Amino acid sequence: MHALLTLILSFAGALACGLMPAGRARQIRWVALAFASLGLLTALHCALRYGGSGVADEVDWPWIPSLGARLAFGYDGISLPLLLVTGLVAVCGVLFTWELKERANEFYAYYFALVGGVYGVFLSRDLFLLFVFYEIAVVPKYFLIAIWGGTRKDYAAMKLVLYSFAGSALVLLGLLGLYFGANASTFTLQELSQASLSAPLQYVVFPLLFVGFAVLAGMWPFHTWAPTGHVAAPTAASMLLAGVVMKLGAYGCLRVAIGLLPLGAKVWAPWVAALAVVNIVYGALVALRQTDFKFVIGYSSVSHMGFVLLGLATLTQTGLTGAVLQMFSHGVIGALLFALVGAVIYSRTHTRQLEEFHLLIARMPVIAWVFILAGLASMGLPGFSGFAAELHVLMGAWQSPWVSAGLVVLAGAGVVATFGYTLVKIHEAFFRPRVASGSSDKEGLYEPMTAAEIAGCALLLGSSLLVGLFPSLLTDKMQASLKLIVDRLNEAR
Amino acid sequence: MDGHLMLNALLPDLVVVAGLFLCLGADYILLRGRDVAERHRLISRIASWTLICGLLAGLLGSRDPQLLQLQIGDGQLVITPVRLLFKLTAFLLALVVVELIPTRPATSGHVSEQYALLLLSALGVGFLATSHHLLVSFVALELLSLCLYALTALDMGRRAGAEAALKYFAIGGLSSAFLLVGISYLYGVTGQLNLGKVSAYIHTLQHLPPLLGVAFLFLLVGVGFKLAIVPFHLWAPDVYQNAPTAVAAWIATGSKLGSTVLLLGLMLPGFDAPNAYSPVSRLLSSGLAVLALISMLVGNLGAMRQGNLKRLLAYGGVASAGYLLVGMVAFSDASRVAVLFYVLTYALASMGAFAVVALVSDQLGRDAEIDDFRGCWKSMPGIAALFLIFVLSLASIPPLSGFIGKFGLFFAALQPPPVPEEGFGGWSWLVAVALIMSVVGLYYYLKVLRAFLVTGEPALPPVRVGTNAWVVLVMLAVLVVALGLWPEPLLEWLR
Amino acid sequence: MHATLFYLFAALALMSGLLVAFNPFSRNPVTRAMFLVLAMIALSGLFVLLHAYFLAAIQVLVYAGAVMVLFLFVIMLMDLRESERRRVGAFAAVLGLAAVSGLGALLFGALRQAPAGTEAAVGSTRDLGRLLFTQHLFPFEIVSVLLLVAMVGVIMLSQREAE
Amino acid sequence: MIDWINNAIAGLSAQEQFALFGLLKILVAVFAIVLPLVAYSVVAERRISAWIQDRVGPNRVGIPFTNVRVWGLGQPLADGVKVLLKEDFTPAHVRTAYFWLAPMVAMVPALLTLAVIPFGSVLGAQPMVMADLNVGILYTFGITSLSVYGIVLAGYASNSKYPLLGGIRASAQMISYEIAMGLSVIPVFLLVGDLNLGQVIAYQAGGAWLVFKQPLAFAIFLIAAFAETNRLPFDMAESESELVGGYHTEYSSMKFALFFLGEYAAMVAVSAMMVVLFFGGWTLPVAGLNQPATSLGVGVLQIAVFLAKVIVLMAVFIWVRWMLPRFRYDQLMQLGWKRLVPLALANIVATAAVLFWQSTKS
Repeated sequence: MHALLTLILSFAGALACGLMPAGRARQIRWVALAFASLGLLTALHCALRYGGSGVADEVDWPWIPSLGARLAFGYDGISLPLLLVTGLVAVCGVLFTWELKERANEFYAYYFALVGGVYGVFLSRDLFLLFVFYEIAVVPKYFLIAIWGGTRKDYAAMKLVLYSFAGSALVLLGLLGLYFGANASTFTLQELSQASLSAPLQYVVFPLLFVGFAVLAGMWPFHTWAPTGHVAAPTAASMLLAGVVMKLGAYGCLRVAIGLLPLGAKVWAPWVAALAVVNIVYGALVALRQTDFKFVIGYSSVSHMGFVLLGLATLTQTGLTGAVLQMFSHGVIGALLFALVGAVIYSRTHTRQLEEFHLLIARMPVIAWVFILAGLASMGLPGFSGFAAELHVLMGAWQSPWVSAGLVVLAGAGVVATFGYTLVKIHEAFFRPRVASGSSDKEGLYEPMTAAEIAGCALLLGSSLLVGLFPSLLTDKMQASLKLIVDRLNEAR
Repeated sequence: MDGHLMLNALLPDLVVVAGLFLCLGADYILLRGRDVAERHRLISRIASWTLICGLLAGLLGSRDPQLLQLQIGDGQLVITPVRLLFKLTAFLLALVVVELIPTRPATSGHVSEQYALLLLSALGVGFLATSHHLLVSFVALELLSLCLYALTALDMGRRAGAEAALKYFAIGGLSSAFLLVGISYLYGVTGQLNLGKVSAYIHTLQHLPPLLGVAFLFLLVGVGFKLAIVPFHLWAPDVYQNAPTAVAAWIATGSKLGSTVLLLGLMLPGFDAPNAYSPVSRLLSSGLAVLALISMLVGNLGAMRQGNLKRLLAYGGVASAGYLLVGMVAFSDASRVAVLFYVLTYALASMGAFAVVALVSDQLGRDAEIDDFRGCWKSMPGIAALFLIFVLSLASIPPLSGFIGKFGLFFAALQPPPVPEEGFGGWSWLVAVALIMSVVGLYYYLKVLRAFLVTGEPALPPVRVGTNAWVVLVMLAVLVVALGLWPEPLLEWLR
Repeated sequence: MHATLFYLFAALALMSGLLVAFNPFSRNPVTRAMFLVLAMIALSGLFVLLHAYFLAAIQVLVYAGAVMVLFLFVIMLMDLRESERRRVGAFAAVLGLAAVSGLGALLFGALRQAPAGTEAAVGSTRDLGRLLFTQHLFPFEIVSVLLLVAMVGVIMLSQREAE
Repeated sequence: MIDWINNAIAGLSAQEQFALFGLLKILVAVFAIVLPLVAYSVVAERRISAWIQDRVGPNRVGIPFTNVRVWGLGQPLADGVKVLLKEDFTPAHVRTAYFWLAPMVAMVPALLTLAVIPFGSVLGAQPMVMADLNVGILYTFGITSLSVYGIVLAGYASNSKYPLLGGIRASAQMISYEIAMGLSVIPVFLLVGDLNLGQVIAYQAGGAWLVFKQPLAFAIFLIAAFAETNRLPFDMAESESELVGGYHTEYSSMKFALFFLGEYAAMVAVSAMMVVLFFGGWTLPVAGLNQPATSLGVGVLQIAVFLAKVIVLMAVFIWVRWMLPRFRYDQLMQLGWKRLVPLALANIVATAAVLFWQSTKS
């Protein structure tokens, strides 16, 4: 199956769901599930077929010659894990919003528009096209949050969109700089990567592109949209946000900023590393102080994205491998955590305030254990994907000449902090009697997980385990593609 | 002057003239004393068929290569593919406006006059688009403006409408005077009325006479008023708000198309410069850059504070004029194409947005605040979806045509100048400001969309939208989307 | 003689023009209109000095004789009282003065450096007509359409509640 | 004596000659011809009206300080003395500046119009026209169009209701009929091919008078002329029975006289124009009077012919005034806009078509 199918399926899904009558929520969700699963299957098929090097399923049609834009699609080892995680999260997002009734047709229209945009970014081999998809992914988020969201949804939605858009404005400026600097009249990655870019240009353009993309990756100090956005978003949207949209930024940083501007990357890498470590530590510490369960997960996302950024800043093969792996890993785990907190637990307790939870371990044992597993995965317990990823990142950072040892130590401290807040919050949520009074929450057992929830959890947790146990499944595929980038980095003077 | 050829070339316009007499005649003779709604029905039918016939005549003419490369009377009537396209687009937009004119007027018993003035102003835009001659351009601009003044005051029952019309008229008259003085100075310096010859003459000058600078200053002021460029924009919000919405739509689109062509013509000495840094183009581009900067700032920041949808769109229009100038400052072929493309796509999307506002708020009987549109997703899902497309295009979100248009502008502005030592990015600071302002733009456009698509219970009962209106709305939406997905044919045509 | 007349008419035109806009002695709309008439007549004198007799006559006939009479007609019909002395904010005043004086200085400088005009050809009515109907036929026809706009517009705006 | 004058004239430069004769023509035309004409047309009016109404009219005033009555021809003098000696009363509520300005503005345009009227062929070497403009007719129209200011300003300055109504009526009426008047003469110039009034006369001298070639144009012009001079049946601005005295209600003494004289001067001017445009000017198709004069005597005779024609037309004006009732205001507007203007336009088109047809035939 051709990789473009993911894209086409998503937009077709958006159209199909959008045109269905609003009242038929049942039919709509099955249609949505069908489209999402087909997308996942396509992505899986691509993954199985991928030979391990080069660009697969490449197509290249002329589009707007006067702007140098082409319809160039294709995927390599870097996009592959991200395609997979997008497919996974898209399916699970549908599963975890199984009960959605209100304006279901519109919901899935926006949802699939977002998913399609994400697929598009990962598949684009042309920067203009990439940017187009990048922006396509911006707007649906607004509506997803503003219509179906929760806490301070207007504020959060607007903030998120404006941050994203401001980031993409920077990206656009950077792209134009790249285009005119390369003087090759093209936006295709292929040709731009062969163009010679002067060092001063790279020094200027790199921060534009990197910061522009990193806004979406939740880089400190531009991360503030992330917690509020994640918290306000409806479950499926926050899963997508945490699972894949943040990866869009990181992917852009890697693919465009680092991949095309090696000299710029080398100059700015120490700064990026510093910010990344701030992300890790700051995110973890703030998560520790949160009382709203969803905010905890939100800040943990910020912290985890710090590892991605740190991996990127290493500019070494190991570190970049770790970064991509972490993108996958956090995509899966972050989505699972948001799903559990936002949908599974919230739909039963109707609160997300930790002090109102009352001995949940006894009252929803299965869910609690699933969450504990997910939490362990999140803090990087060996056997889960997070472990492999963070290990790679830290190893890469240690080897990297651009990341100082002190920062690596700090990042290590951040790992400890992650352990800390995860355990503390698990305790607060599940093993602690109610602290705040006044909650009218009933005593006794909650309903068990529904089939859809079980399927979703199984999918996400399973894939995390699978990659955790056999990281080479993914790492092997990405080595060749990453090596290209690393080689360019090493060659660039 | 070859009369026969000229008649052939003017066939679309003659069709429209005939049609407008038909409108007036039918109303005055056949329909005397009939019910207003019935008159509206028939006259609007005549008007739209007139425009369709005009469009067809234009399309037929475009098959004749002789008519597609025509220059009559020292640039008085120049037909090129691009100019023809603009003229026909104007007719098309007028066709949309015909469908938007409310058929149950609250106050005015005048029916055919509205359609006649609309047709006449469409003629004005058409002449403006096909003129390369200062005199004809001025007369055509007046033709257009006078119609707009009168149309603005259509709703005589409303004080605010009359006030806006008066304001528009006064400021517009002043701007015409500026334009005319500018034209006469330009003529005084160069002795030419043909814009191409004016430009050629300017390039033969060893040093620029100061009078030329004054002339361009006046011309910029004059056209600036028409395009609502800051600081000449003050009429726009009031007029957009208080004119009947259909008229506001026409002011925002048709007038803009024509004025842009005129501005491009006036800026020809910049475009014709042997290299982009001849003294005259330096003069012009720095002037344009300043205007672009303040237009973007005032337009976008002003729009943020508006509660009235039409005012917001007016400020958005001011901002878009700013973007337009950003694209123009580079004075390259790319920027010409970009400006033309942008203004076309802006006109389409803007017309769409206004059309929706017109159809929905028509029944409101007062100024529509943004909040009045809340819950449209529920009462009128189709309309709301179309509105989403139009507004996102205005906010330049890909893959809609507005994005390609704006990207083209920035692309043109950043193109490195031919003189290498000027360094990277001719106007990167301007583009940077424009990008920041685009973020602001998204903010207020989202605010509008929020009312339409996000919030609660409908404030308005569903509006019955006629088949014709649906057809034109969907046509606009398809154009907006298609030009975003596949802009190349149009770009090629504009080149 | 020629130059004297020119300066005479020019000064008259300018003075009357100024008095239309800022008359320190009277805020009476009729006075303003009358000074505008005077300005028109002075302009017509300038046209005569340029040998543009046709324009001169038309200037008087159309502007002084018709347009301004309509102005007066409207002023009298609507019984416009003397307009209130407008309050002009300091900011606006400074800005306006700066703009006007800047523009004035610019114009003055530019015009001083402009080359002297050549003696114009005698503008006979015959030549003018010929030009209008050959070389400028197209704008002329557009103007005829423009007049149609005026007619339709006036009908629409003046006749309220036609039914 | 004549030789001496000729020599003195020959000693002057062309410019000086122009100035001298220009001044002379103005003085003679205005003070020796127009003003007496105006003065006696007043008498004529009174006498004719009396005759029409079967009265006697003013017939007593003769040569002052004598008992000689010359059919009342001393009347204008007595009237003049009367208005000069009357108290010049300026009501308290008027706008003084305009109150003074209006009578002058009323009088002057009528006199100015005469500048381009060729009232004779030549006397000696001097053409009998003060300013031989090539846009003569436009000049007259331009000046005529200014005459409305006198009435409008009078109405405004009086600051009371009847004058105001008169002023408003006058402005609308005069503008409306100016259009009909202007349109009506276009066929004349289509035929003549020139705007110069001398050429118009020359054209008529070569063929029939234009009143026969363009009767419709003449009819429209005549009707419009009544309206332009505010004469019955179109004296809306004055209409004693409705508006007391219209625009001059508040005026007295010499200022009133100026309006009065202005009206008659306008009549003279418009009659003169009609004579030039439609009645061959100073020509008569008999006794060689069609050609420019070769001797002083013929020259003077031609001037007399011109004056005679003017006087006849003046008589028509006076006659009509006492024969027809006043139009209602809306009828006036109807007639102007819906009858005369379309007729005049049709006349233009028809004339142009005929001329075109003739040009293609030859």
